[in-house]
Amino acid sequence: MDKILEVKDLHISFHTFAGEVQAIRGVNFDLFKGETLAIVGESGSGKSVTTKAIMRLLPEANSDIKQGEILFEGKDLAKESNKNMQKIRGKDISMIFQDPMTSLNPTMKIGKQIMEPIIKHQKLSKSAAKERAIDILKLVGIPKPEDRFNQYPHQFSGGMRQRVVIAIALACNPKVLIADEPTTALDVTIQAQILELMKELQKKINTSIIFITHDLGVVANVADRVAVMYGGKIVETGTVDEVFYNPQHPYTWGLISSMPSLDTEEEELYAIPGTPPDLLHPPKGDAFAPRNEYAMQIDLEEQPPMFKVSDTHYAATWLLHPDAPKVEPPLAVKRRQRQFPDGKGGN
Amino acid sequence: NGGGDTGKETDTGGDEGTAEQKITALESQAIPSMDSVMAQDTVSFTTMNNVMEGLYRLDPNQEVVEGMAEGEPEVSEDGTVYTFKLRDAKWSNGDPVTANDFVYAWQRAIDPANASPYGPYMMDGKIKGAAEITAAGAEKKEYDLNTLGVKAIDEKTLEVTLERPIPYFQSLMAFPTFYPQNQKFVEEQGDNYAKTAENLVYNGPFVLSDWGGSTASEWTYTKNEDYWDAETVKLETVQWNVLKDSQASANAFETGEADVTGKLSSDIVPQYEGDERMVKWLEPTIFWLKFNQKENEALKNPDIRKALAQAINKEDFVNSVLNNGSIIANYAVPSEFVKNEETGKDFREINGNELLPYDVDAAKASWEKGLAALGTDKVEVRYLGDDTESAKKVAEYVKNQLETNLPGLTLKVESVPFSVRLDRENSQDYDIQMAGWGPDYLDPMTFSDLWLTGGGNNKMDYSNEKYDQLVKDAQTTLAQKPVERYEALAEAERILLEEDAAIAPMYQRSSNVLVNENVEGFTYHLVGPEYSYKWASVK
Amino acid sequence: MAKYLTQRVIYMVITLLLIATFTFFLMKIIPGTPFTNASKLSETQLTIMKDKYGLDEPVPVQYMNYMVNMLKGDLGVSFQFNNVGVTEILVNSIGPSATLGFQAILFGTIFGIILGVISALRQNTWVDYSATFLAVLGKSIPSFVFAGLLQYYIAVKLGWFPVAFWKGPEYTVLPTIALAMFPIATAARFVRTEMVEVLESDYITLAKAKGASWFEIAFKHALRNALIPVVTVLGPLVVSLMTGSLVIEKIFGIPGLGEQFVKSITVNDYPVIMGTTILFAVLFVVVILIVDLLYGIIDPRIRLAGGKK
Amino acid sequence: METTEKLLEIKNLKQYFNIGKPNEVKAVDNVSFDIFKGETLGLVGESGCGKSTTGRTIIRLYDATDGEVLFNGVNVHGKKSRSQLKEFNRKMQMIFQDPQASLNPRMKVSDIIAEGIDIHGLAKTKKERMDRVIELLETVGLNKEHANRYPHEFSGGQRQRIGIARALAVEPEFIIADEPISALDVSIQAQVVNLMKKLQKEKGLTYLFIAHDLSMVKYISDRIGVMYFGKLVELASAEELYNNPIHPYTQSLLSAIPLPDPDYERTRVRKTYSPSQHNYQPGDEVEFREVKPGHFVMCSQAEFEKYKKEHA
Amino acid sequence: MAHEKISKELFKPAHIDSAKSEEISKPSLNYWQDAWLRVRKNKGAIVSLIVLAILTIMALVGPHINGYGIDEQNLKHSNLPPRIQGLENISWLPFDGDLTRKNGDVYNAYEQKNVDEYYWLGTDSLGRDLFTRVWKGTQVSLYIAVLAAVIDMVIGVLYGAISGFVGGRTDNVMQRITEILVGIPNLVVVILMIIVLDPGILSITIALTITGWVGMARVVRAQVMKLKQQEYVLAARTLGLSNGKIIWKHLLPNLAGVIIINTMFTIPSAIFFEAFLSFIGLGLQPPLASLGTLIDDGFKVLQLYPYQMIIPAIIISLIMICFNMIADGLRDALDPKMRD
Ligand SMILES: Nc1ncnc2c1ncn2[C@@H]1O[C@H](COP(=O)(O)OP(=O)(O)OP(=O)(O)O)[C@@H](O)[C@H]1O
Ligand SMILES: Nc1ncnc2c1ncn2[C@@H]1O[C@H](COP(=O)(O)OP(=O)(O)OP(=O)(O)O)[C@@H](O)[C@H]1O
Ligand SMILES: [Mg+2]
Ligand SMILES: [Mg+2]
Repeated sequence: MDKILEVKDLHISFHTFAGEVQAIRGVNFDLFKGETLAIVGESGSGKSVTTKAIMRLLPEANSDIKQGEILFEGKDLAKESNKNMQKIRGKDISMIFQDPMTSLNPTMKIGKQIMEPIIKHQKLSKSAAKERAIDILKLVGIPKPEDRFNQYPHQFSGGMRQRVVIAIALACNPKVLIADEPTTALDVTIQAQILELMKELQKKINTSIIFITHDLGVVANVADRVAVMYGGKIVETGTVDEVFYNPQHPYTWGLISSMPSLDTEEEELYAIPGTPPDLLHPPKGDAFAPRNEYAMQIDLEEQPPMFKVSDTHYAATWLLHPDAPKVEPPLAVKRRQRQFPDGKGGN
Repeated sequence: NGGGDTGKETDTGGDEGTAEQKITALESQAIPSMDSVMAQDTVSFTTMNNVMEGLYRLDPNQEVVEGMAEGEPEVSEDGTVYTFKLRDAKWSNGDPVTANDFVYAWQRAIDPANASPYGPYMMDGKIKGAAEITAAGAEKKEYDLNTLGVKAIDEKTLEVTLERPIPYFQSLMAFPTFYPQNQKFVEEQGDNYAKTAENLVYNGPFVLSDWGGSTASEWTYTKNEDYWDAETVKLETVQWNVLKDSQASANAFETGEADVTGKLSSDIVPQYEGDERMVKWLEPTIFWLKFNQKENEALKNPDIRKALAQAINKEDFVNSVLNNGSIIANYAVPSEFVKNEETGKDFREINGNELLPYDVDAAKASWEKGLAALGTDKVEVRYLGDDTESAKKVAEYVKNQLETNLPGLTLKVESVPFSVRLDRENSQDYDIQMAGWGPDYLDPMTFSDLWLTGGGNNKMDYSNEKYDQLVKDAQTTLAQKPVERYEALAEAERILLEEDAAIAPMYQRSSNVLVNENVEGFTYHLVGPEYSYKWASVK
Repeated sequence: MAKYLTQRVIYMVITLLLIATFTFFLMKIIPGTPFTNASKLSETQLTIMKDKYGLDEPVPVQYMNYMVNMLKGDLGVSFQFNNVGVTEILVNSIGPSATLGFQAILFGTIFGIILGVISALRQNTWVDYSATFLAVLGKSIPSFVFAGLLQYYIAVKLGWFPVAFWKGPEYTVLPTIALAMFPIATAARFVRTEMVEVLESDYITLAKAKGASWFEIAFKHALRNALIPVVTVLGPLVVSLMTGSLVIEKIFGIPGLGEQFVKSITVNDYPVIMGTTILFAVLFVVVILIVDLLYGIIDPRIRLAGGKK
Repeated sequence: METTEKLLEIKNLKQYFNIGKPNEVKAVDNVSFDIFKGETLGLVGESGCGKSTTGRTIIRLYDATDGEVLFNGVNVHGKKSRSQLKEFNRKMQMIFQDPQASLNPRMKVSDIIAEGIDIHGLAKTKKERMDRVIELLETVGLNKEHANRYPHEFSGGQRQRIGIARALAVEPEFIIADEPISALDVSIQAQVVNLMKKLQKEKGLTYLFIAHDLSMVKYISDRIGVMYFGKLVELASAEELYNNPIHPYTQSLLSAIPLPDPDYERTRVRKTYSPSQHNYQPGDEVEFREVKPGHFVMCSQAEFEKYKKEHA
Repeated sequence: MAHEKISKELFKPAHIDSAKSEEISKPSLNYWQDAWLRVRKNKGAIVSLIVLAILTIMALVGPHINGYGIDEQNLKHSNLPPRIQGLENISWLPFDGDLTRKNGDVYNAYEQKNVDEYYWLGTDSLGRDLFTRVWKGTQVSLYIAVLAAVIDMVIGVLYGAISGFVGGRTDNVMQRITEILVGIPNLVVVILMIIVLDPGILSITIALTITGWVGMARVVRAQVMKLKQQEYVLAARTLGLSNGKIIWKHLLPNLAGVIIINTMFTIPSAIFFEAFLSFIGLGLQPPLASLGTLIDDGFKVLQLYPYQMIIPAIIISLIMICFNMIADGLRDALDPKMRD
């Protein structure tokens, strides 16, 4: 598979009242053509910052890409000029945001909002752009798109608005689509529709998707591969089956086992204790260590490197070090554990 | 300083004949009314003075000269019946000016149905029958306008009967309330009369044009070719604009947007100190402190009043606080105002300028005496003044002076809007008031009759029989004896100030106007209308 | 919409009646006399004059008369101007005031908005600070000082514009600038605050993600949303500017409503005070209505809700 | 835990907003159900279906438009004296959705928790009050160092636990939890859920648990009610509801939930629901009927018959 | 990857105290401390605060520094320009007592009038020391402004809080009342108040406030309507807290931010309006001076004695700018939206 996007050793900081927030502290990942990469992790772990960095949408005033490369088709987006970024945004890479209620301009007609990137990037005439916009509205399943074209966002329901946002994102057949929690604000039934729609569209135009969520159910539904983030780093990546059925990182364990499945019967859920790290003063060692019941001395001293589990599966935990003692994952994880002899997904 | 001719001979190198006879002038407010019968303010009177004419008018030397009347009137033996001969003059619509036009206008002015503010004020007690008509109107009784002492003997002869002999009657006839009105035209226009320049007819040196009505901020005088004395009139047009702010007026003058400004406020005057373009004259307007003797125990005491009157340094006051050419006043009848018609001497020469002058020692002595009589060592009085900035400054000065020089005195300053001050004066709700008085006709009486017991303008419960008697004599028995009459009035003034200190005169105001060097014959007046452009021209 | 409008109009009328009533009685307790020559009038003459203007009636009767006449469209006759209807005075003086106010609002808001947008875009840079400083300065120098300085330096010293009067377009320049200082400052401050907020919203990020340039973002996406609260402040400001600034009118010799009004208050010209107040109030409620309708134009969400506040 | 003692009876509860105006909302429309002592009743349904309103009406934050709420046999909405009201306020408490918005940012944690203690005079001395606060903090897994801090210094999960401590301070019998975990991170949700379960066991609490995360609801609830547009459409025990959903809306809801299991997800088929599929005729009496013992469904007579047959 | 360097020792389990994981490392800050920290970061606000403090101190002590009384008149010394000992010989500083005539001549007013005294900021037309008067004026202006702000605060907050909290019909009526109040031209009401009441500081203040509180009431009302729906208020109600206590304990503290910010904006507009009243002649009773009356006096003689206006104008502008900057800083610091 071809890599379309490579993020290498990305470090990003914010300068705030309180000091420097080291939001991203060395993130590496690749995105292949046509695949869906899900990024999970708890709030504040740096998911949005990573993706906004790719789009170069971080606030210029106080953010700082300190180090690293974002290679898109060979170009390093981290160093691209603003003008060039304007040409890439919306055309090669586009984005869907979490809240459909706020991500459309309330004072602009839906049609105009969709036509904007079309006119801008595909240099179509107004009428051609309109045709295209209506086509896309049809594509994302908006009934009577001709009438809807001239309406304002408030005249749409939440689910429909999110479809419009998707329509905007897809307007120029982007090579990469970044979806930052696109369904978190929606009801389950509508979420299901949107997820189906996205999968369907992905098949049609063969884009690569980075899908951010903290709902593991959604990950299981959409992802080909998964990256788990914690404290500004990716702590585990692998195919969806590898991560769900053979997780290696204690944080992933905690994440998976703290969610009851429909047949969970235990009296008590597995709970990760404590609170997320303070990125103003990131710990010296593993950021997860203070909450990790399997933590070792070394976790407090040194950050773990990425250990390879299989060709597609890596995890950053000292537990994978040959010297580390063997530990039992929580029951809920053990119950779903499967073996992936050669790192290939599936069962 | 009597004349108004200030056009100094400056060499402009311009050719006499070619200068455009046009000037622009500033006025401080719009013209409230052009109906001579209803008007009550200076701007209206001034405008009328230039576009209309009564029996007589005032000339640059403040002398009464012929207007619609031709020659001197015939006066009856007892001085109460005047017969005027009218000249051949025309209204601007071609109608002749007739004696009936006067009768008509005067009757309108006194008619209670019109409620003219100036009509009764000018006529009651002077023109026969006027007061009776006013009284009947107030009581809602029937009245007959024909009982007013004015009659058209024929087309060109007007007979006026007075209540009593009035020595200054001729100058009174220059006042716009006594102007004629073209009956036919007025009745034709009905409610629209005097609404705009088009709803008026003129018989003066100019005709009014481009005047859109009471709120208009600009208007023009255009030379009236049908005026009987048109050849004296040099100016073709006088263009007027309203500009209230003094500094702005000076600015407009500097840029040549105005040739003549309105009267400058005293803040601006020092800027033009020594500048020849500033025309300065003494107005016959005196400002004084009125002491209300109705309720305040302290102010009922003449010693206290004397102390108050003498404790203010007027010299410093006019030089530094006002700083606009005003002079100190130690008198109750202005200087440079009237001359005795027989002797030609200024009224002021009788009493001079030393009645109740600034004298701290005398003031302190009177103060002690007064306080002793009152049996107290602390006196608090209220001071009522206008709420304009300059009035407030005056108040500050007066307060400072009095409190510094008269120990134990507290002056509580109350600055109120003009209309409130008038109202409080009417209801006598004040202790000390800073007020001014300007004359409406050229005679000391306009000042002397203010202080008669129960007089309409007394409003401070001042009463002195001797004073009353002297003024009454001047109005009646001495009416036709100018010298004795002046003496009586002067004696009254002395009593008023030296004996009673009923008021404390402060200063006589000076007027300052900027006039472009190339304007000649700029004419101001001391009573009634302020300016005449009949004799003005551009050099 | 029609129903909404009629409802609003009924509300407006009630408000106006209440304002008229309120002012009428307020006015009656103003001390002072309406007769400018009161000191020269004798008792008998005062009686005649009061009778003529209906001031001898009991106040409730005067009130009833006034209201009845007002509803008939008759605002009475001025005291200070002889035989001139209040309506006529208002009609004559509203023109210059309104023209001036309109120009000032137009110039002020446009300039203020530009200033606000620029400082929001360049937030916390020297551009922003200087714009803020300018705006605050505009609010802190009393307008009479500003007007006086303009007149002296621009008109007298430089001679670029006439000193005063109201005779043509060039006469309106200086007073417009003087009058516009306040709207400039107000608009700039508000637009900046709102823009900063709007620029942080999701749809702006989305617009950026679409590849929009900063110009498109500022003027096509952000400004309109930032204007909604600005309209609220500017609405009443429009009224106060249109109805004349007494200070500016005085200094530049403009025959407007402001001067007229203050004069009528100081000389107790009751009919003119009443008439002007009513005119102000009418303008006010109309502008509020317009502002509400404007909301609808700027913000389609409100349009559909039928003008709900 | 299986008692049948009714703690709460909700009878024909109605809560309408903006009555008589064009924007009238029937947020809760004729809802009846019971809550038994010691159980957890889950309430699910899509956004805006009236779950919160139901909870808030029960606890008297809104005055019911119509209907009754009997708490221990006494009508909550009846006229009450001050002391009765206070008594009621002690017995019924609420935990809110937004841990940020439910704590007054200007108050110290100790004062927030002690508010109920102060109102009801549960502590005689300052020390007793403080001891009680510390005890409560420890109950919810925090410690006494936290007492003097301000809400904004805490993470979401900690704040939610402070909210629970506040509710517990007055020793209530019944707690309404309005989406107590929706605003929390996945990894932290379990903390709160575990705590709630623990407290229920220790103190014999009864919960009304409102949520839209169905797997969590199933985990914590004994019985579950499903709401749709202000109406309760199905009510059954948790197991029963998940295994045998009867109302088509419930079926659609269940089929839409993604589970953290890629294999399951690959096979899940979603069902859709639209109210028109019932094809109700005018005159059909659509009521809440007991299809199986303890399993109620909103249906017409015809549907009732059908369901009964299918699920016999 | 080679890890041989890592000693085995390090792979021993570290005992993580789960209680410790709940620890908060940041020092405890309450709302105001936190706000203060934020304000402190705002240089503009801090500088303004210092300037304002200096101005306030000067307003209090300034009138007594050089021994002239505020109403001490000496007409012989009228209209003297500023002259300061020591600085008078520095030619580019305007403290040498020189004045320029309209025709451009420069002369020394002190020499001309034979005055030996030094008037630091010059004298006015009554020969009163401007240094003393300017600070007295500052004092009076600040006093008026603060008084106006306080009245505004009390009425506005009360009105808004009641209207917003009670809601429903009461709110509707109260809103209509404010609409009418706003509809009556400010000037009418103000002039009326000043005329009806005894002229003086208090009546000016009352006049200033009479319609000024409407803005505050609106803001407070909106905020209360929002706050009363907040879950912590609902929580307090479920605990049985009475309405009065809810307002006192929960609403007011949370309104503090908007109230303070609004007040900060009220103060400069009160100063401004007082200056305007002075211009139309409705200002203070003499001999009291405010910055407004001083500017107005000075404005009239601007062309002859520019210092008489420029000095108070600078001070009024400073006050305005300071208050505005502080208000902005506070808004940034107190606005909950800006918090993390
Ligand atoms: N503009 C900013 N200024 C300062 N800090 C920021 C900014 N944006 C993000 N951060 C910090 O960066 C860190 C990562 O934030 P990010 O938004 O990427 O989290 P996330 O994983 O997307 O979380 P969520 O699931 O809540 O969306 C957080 O600690 C956040 O406080
Ligand atoms: N105070 C109120 N005034 C008017 N309408 C209201 C009010 N509170 C709630 N509603 C309306 O009542 C309906 C039910 O709202 P409710 O908050 O109970 O829904 P919910 O099921 O809790 O939704 P969510 O999952 O979003 O919390 C909604 O349509 C809502 O708009
Ligand atoms: Mg995010
Ligand atoms: Mg809810």
